[in-house]
Amino acid sequence: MSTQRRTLRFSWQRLSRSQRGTLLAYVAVIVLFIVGGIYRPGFVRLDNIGQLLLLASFVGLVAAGQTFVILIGGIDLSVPWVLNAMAVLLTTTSLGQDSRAWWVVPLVLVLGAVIGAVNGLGIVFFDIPPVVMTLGMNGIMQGLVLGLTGGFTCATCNSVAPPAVQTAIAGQAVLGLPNGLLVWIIVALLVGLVLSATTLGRRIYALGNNAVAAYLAGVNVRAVTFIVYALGGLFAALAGIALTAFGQQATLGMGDPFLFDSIAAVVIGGTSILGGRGNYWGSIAGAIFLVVLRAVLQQYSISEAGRSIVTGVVILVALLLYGREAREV
Amino acid sequence: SRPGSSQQQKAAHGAPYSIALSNSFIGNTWRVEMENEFKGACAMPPYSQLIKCSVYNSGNDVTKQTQQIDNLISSHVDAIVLNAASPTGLNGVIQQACNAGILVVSYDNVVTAPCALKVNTDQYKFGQQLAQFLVDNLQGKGNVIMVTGVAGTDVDQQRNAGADAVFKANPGIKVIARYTGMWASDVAERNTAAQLPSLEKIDGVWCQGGTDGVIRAILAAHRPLPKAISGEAENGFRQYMLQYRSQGLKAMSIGQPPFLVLVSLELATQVLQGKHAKADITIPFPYVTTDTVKEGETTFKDQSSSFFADFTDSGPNAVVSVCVEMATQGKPCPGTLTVKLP
Amino acid sequence: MSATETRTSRPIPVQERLSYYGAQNVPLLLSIGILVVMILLYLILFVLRQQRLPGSFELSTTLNNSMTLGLAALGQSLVVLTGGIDLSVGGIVDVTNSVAARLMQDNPGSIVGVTLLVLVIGAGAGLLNGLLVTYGRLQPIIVTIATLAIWQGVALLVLPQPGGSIPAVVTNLLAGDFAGLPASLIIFILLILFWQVLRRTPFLVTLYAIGNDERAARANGASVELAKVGAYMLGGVFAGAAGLYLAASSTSGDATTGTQFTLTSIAAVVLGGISLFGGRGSAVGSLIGACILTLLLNVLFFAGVNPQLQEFFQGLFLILAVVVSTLIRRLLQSTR
Amino acid sequence: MANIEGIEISRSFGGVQALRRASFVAESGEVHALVGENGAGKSTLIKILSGLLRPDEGKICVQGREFLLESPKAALRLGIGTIFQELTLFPAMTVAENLLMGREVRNAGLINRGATAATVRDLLQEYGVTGIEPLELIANLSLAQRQIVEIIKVVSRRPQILFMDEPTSALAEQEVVWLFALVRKLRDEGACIVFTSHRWNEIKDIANRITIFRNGENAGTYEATALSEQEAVERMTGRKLEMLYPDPVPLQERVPMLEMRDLTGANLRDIALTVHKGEVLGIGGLAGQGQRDLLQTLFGMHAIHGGTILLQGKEARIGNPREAIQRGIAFIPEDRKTEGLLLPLPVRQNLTLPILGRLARSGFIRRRQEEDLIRSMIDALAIRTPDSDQPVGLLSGGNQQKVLIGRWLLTQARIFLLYDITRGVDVATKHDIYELIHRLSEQGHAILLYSTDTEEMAHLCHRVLVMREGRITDELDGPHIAPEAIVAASLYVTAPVE
Ligand SMILES: Nc1ncnc2c1ncn2[C@@H]1O[C@H](COP(=O)(O)OP(=O)(O)OP(=O)(O)O)[C@@H](O)[C@H]1O
Ligand SMILES: Nc1ncnc2c1ncn2[C@@H]1O[C@H](COP(=O)(O)OP(=O)(O)OP(=O)(O)O)[C@@H](O)[C@H]1O
Ligand SMILES: [Mg+2]
Ligand SMILES: [Mg+2]
Repeated sequence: MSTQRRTLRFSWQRLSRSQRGTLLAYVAVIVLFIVGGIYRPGFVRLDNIGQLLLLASFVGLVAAGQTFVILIGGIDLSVPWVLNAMAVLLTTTSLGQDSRAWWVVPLVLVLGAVIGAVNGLGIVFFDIPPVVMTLGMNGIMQGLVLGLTGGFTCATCNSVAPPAVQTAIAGQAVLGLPNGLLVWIIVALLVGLVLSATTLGRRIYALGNNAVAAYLAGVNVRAVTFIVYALGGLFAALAGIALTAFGQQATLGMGDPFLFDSIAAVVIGGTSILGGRGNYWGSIAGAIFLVVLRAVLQQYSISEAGRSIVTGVVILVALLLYGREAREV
Repeated sequence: SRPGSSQQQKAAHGAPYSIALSNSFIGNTWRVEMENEFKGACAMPPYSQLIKCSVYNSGNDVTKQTQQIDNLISSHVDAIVLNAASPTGLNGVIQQACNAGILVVSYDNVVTAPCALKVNTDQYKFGQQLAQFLVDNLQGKGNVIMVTGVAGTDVDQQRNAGADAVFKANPGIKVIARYTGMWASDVAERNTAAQLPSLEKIDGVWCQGGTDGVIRAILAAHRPLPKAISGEAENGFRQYMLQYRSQGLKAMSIGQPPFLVLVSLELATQVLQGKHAKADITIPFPYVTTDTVKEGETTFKDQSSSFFADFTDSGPNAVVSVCVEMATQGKPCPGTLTVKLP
Repeated sequence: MSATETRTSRPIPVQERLSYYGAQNVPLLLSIGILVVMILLYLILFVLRQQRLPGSFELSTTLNNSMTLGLAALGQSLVVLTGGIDLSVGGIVDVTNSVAARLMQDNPGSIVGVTLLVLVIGAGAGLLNGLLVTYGRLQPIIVTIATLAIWQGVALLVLPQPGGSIPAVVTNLLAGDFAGLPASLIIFILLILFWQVLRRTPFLVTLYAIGNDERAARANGASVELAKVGAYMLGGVFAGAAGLYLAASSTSGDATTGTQFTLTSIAAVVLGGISLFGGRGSAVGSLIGACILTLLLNVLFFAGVNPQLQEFFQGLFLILAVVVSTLIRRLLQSTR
Repeated sequence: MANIEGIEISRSFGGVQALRRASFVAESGEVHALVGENGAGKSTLIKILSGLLRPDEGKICVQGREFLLESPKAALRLGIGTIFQELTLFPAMTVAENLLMGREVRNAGLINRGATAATVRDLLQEYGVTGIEPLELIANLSLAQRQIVEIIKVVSRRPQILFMDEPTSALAEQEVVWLFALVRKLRDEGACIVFTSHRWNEIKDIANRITIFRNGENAGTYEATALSEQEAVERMTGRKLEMLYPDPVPLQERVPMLEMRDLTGANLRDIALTVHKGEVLGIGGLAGQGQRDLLQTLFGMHAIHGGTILLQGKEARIGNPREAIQRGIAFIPEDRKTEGLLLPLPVRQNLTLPILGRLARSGFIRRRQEEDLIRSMIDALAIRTPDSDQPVGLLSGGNQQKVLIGRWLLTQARIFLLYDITRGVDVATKHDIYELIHRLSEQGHAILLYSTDTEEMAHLCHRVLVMREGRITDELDGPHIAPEAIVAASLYVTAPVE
């Protein structure tokens, strides 16, 4: 009995800080579901959970890119309009036709990655601080979308996402759960694999911990930075596709809510904003936490103002419980 | 020196008058149609001879719009037609414009500055009318969800207040959920989806904007469509009205008409010409119900669901009548444009 | 403590000091350079468009329009100097803007009282951030994302719909003229003077030290926690002042108009040559950065740029400005 | 009477017990050396006695009275000054601001920066320091110069109790002489000085008494005259160390492995040198004469402006560290914390970072193969770590250094560039490193070595090149190079006749 307790405590202590953060973020999610379920039992029905997880997947997909970027100590503020631009590109080039989807979807993903790579280019070759480069890129993409669509008045702007793409996200193939969840699970597994089992993952952590040391150990800092920001763009594009599939059409400003949410999800999940520490499993918990928290507050019919305040307070309390930095010496 | 510090109208000169449209946000279809109508009208007689038009957007950024108006003052325009980023945030610069002898006509998100002329619909009545429709069609009894707009705006407050007054007077109506849709279909859809599974039976939907998103979420969750829905003038919503009216759906769609900008343009022109008194104008809403909605007239199946189908007024007493190309592409319609000021 | 303080030393020649100062403040000098370029561009375009030179109206509106952002950026730079970031600036602006518009009456007592209240609210908001960052040991970015949400909510409670009013006296005092000079020009000058004084206090030395190396600052006997909390607080006070100025210049309040200052204040700080890693740069730069961003809008306006492409050009400008600065700095380094 | 006393002090970090009931007394008018292996707890003790760290248990007495030192500020007020092992300077601030931080010249409460700078100029002069300008940024100074600023910063407060944690580790011979003169003066004025170093000759030179720390405990205090190096090492490490420097391996044949011809680059002028198979080539000279740049250029960190590099007779272009590694070059920097290791990451990830490409198949790391390599290296170097998952930052300094060396051994490099790699390393580990260098030499690797410790260089190298202002100005050939000869050549005076 007592030995068992010791091994339990031991394993908790052996967890790294970010692993503890991740674990506690999941605990927080469960607490939220319980709180929501107390008010309305329907809240914890499978279809509701599936629905909420699907909503969380949009934040989660953006947060996948954001996780990569934050792990190397950067940040991607260009998410909102890269997402938006790619969503618009999806509808305006596919024209809602399945026959075009097979090349449009890859095109959108690749272009998203290319835009992200341009972020990386500025950061790597011109030493532009990531905050500035990506903030500027956000403006550039916004201006391009507005300008090129004439303020969304273009002839093709009314197009919807191809039905096949819509089904891929909003359809329900298994257990009445949305297909989008499957997409998210695949993404999660891939991201987890990349971060833990590949040379790229190792190099990302190395770079995030100490760029100079990583460089001296032969890590191609520029290439890794480049790839990471490209992944940021790629996942923003993927989120754009998923959101458009869910809502059928692209709209202007649809990416705006995803900037702070994606950052918050990453940090709530225990990843250090300074880089080098954390993982995507935490970000997933963070994304679910944020979405479920809002849903619970919406349940309780709290006013917009109250909801905003409570969201802020709950994030702070959760972080104070587990997200504290070690005391510096 | 400061341009014209006098209070009186500067434009004693004749045509052409320079009139600038200062719009804040361009991120939704309504604003785009509105701007297109302005551009189209400027290319149509009588405005094409009478007015030199220019269009500016600032985004939802009060300081940017302030600065734009400052620059318009520097450019000595004759009138500014204004859709403001904030009803109050521009009051300082509007006063400066008035002081410089520039006519300011504010519409849609109207400003509170006393020297600006206001052109609008009655937002309180908007909320009231939508709510009353639900009460009537649910025989005063049932569960209703309210999807509100952008918190902190005057329009949102007024519409909610109008609805609240009606629901309060009808205790049989139970508001079982109230959340924001941000006047955007995608947000309304996501928030509805997050709410839906835990809600009991929904009999009615009251929605300020993004109504098509709300319906999409309900359908996606395999829930029966509520008996009565009242919402905005999105094309998508009206398409649903067409589609489901045979199944007994009762719905009302009221729109904030994009042609408010044309009324404002006409008012500005007439005031500059000395033909109209400096007075505010309130116009009635165009609205349709499941009984009156009609393809090709008040809804268009080849337009997007976020398209605002009330871009033009209709009927014999129409305030204005424009073609769909004007709203979608900013192209002039054939003929001459007449705007009837009430 | 030591004899060194009483002894009078032979001063270091001004020229030598200037040359060091110049070399160490290249980013600030570059941002001044960008400002000059922007002013010239504006003048040229204005004259081409209007066939006249800009006058006092243009001067005063340009400065007025930079002032709210300038104050917010000043607050932001104090936090950035410690190596942190304050995303709640926009929320604090919202709250103070709403409170000022809601409460301020047209009598001297109320004007003074509400002004103080607004600054105290700013300080309180900053204090909360500061405490959470130092004693709560949380990362500044997430603390301020959360407090941003809180303050946005509070602002909506204070002023559910736009309204309220600011007495004309206050508007004239802050956004009007003084003996032919725009009040905002005088405020800018006062802010620069204030900064010069502040820069010479042990508090600011500690802030710079923290931004350079927090651990070392502690080992040097600096009161790190106190100074950091102080930076967030003073940053909050300036954000509060920005909210007040916003209310004064628009003559009333709106609980949602402040949000944009979160990101624009960061842009201004960067354009002003302050390092986001902390410990380097001058807050004068962030005032300059604010003016640059305002002038950029004017330049785009008079250049007749398609307003739909405005964001595009702003984004491009931000990136190019930083790229050019970096290239010039590299050039200077390689020739030195 | 005791000037400062720590009584039964304990302190742990997470699972690591850094100090256990350690007591320590230092008197006024003495220089008290604190010695021990890496991780013995010396720095922890000093941090506690200077208020930077709080003890878990124990008391601190100054002048016989007990004090709670809750911050470095409180310690300063008691006249305790400390030069910490990690420098506490601010890179983007000027020498003047750093030196007089908190003590600036003020007018009406406001800092007068001009006058402060002038005061600092005088102060530097007073301490006989040249070449450091008060208005220069710390970032623009060399490590040795920074150490000097740090020393003057603390000493100019005229502390009654002065702690110096490895103040000499970054200093060259002459600067150490300067420092010791200063220390003697302070001691003679009645100050109490506590000093740590891993260089026995320095301790012998300056200390009156020596306290040995071992595993966080006080293992005894001795009169300096009564303790030999052998004894000290035995008490520090628990093992006998017959000879610090193992016997060098004589160089058999001269097969060139690396050549530089008329190389000109960052701070380098017309460098011509050849390193042979199995040769240990020292790069000597005063600190900051281009030795670092030479090694870094070879490692691809700086561009070459002229001349050529030849590897095994073939011209090679080395554009960056990655290419250097591919060509079989390894570079071990002095500062393992900032340039070497990734402290929060596991030993595993630190060891295999440069060879990931080789370990992986289509991007995926072959874990079994990796684990085998890691095991073999942990065994070969006797790295003390619970397992390969342990964050490297939790290892003792010496073991950290071994991980770093192990990383480069795994790359199977043929040419090793060693830049002051025994800085701050304890005797026992130093010995291990020396043996390792000999082993590398035996196996036919070429080694370029720079060290601030001239004695070390003299003992280890087959040949020493002396650099001055970016040029090679002298060459000293073995078999037995005298440390004095290197110093003399560095100073550009003729070597004394042996
Ligand atoms: N901040 C810290 N966190 C965790 N462990 C620490 C910390 N500081 C010191 N330690 C550990 O405490 C032990 C004592 O370290 P300390 O720095 O006092 O050793 P030292 O004798 O000064 O060694 P060196 O000669 O290498 O400087 C070591 O095992 C070290 O890893
Ligand atoms: N941190 C600094 N580093 C280098 N030069 C500086 C610094 N601060 C100021 N200077 C130079 O010194 C000049 C005077 O600066 P400042 O007003 O700060 O000095 P002061 O503290 O008032 O001293 P004094 O009264 O002797 O002029 C400046 O014009 C500048 O060239
Ligand atoms: Mg130590
Ligand atoms: Mg002076």
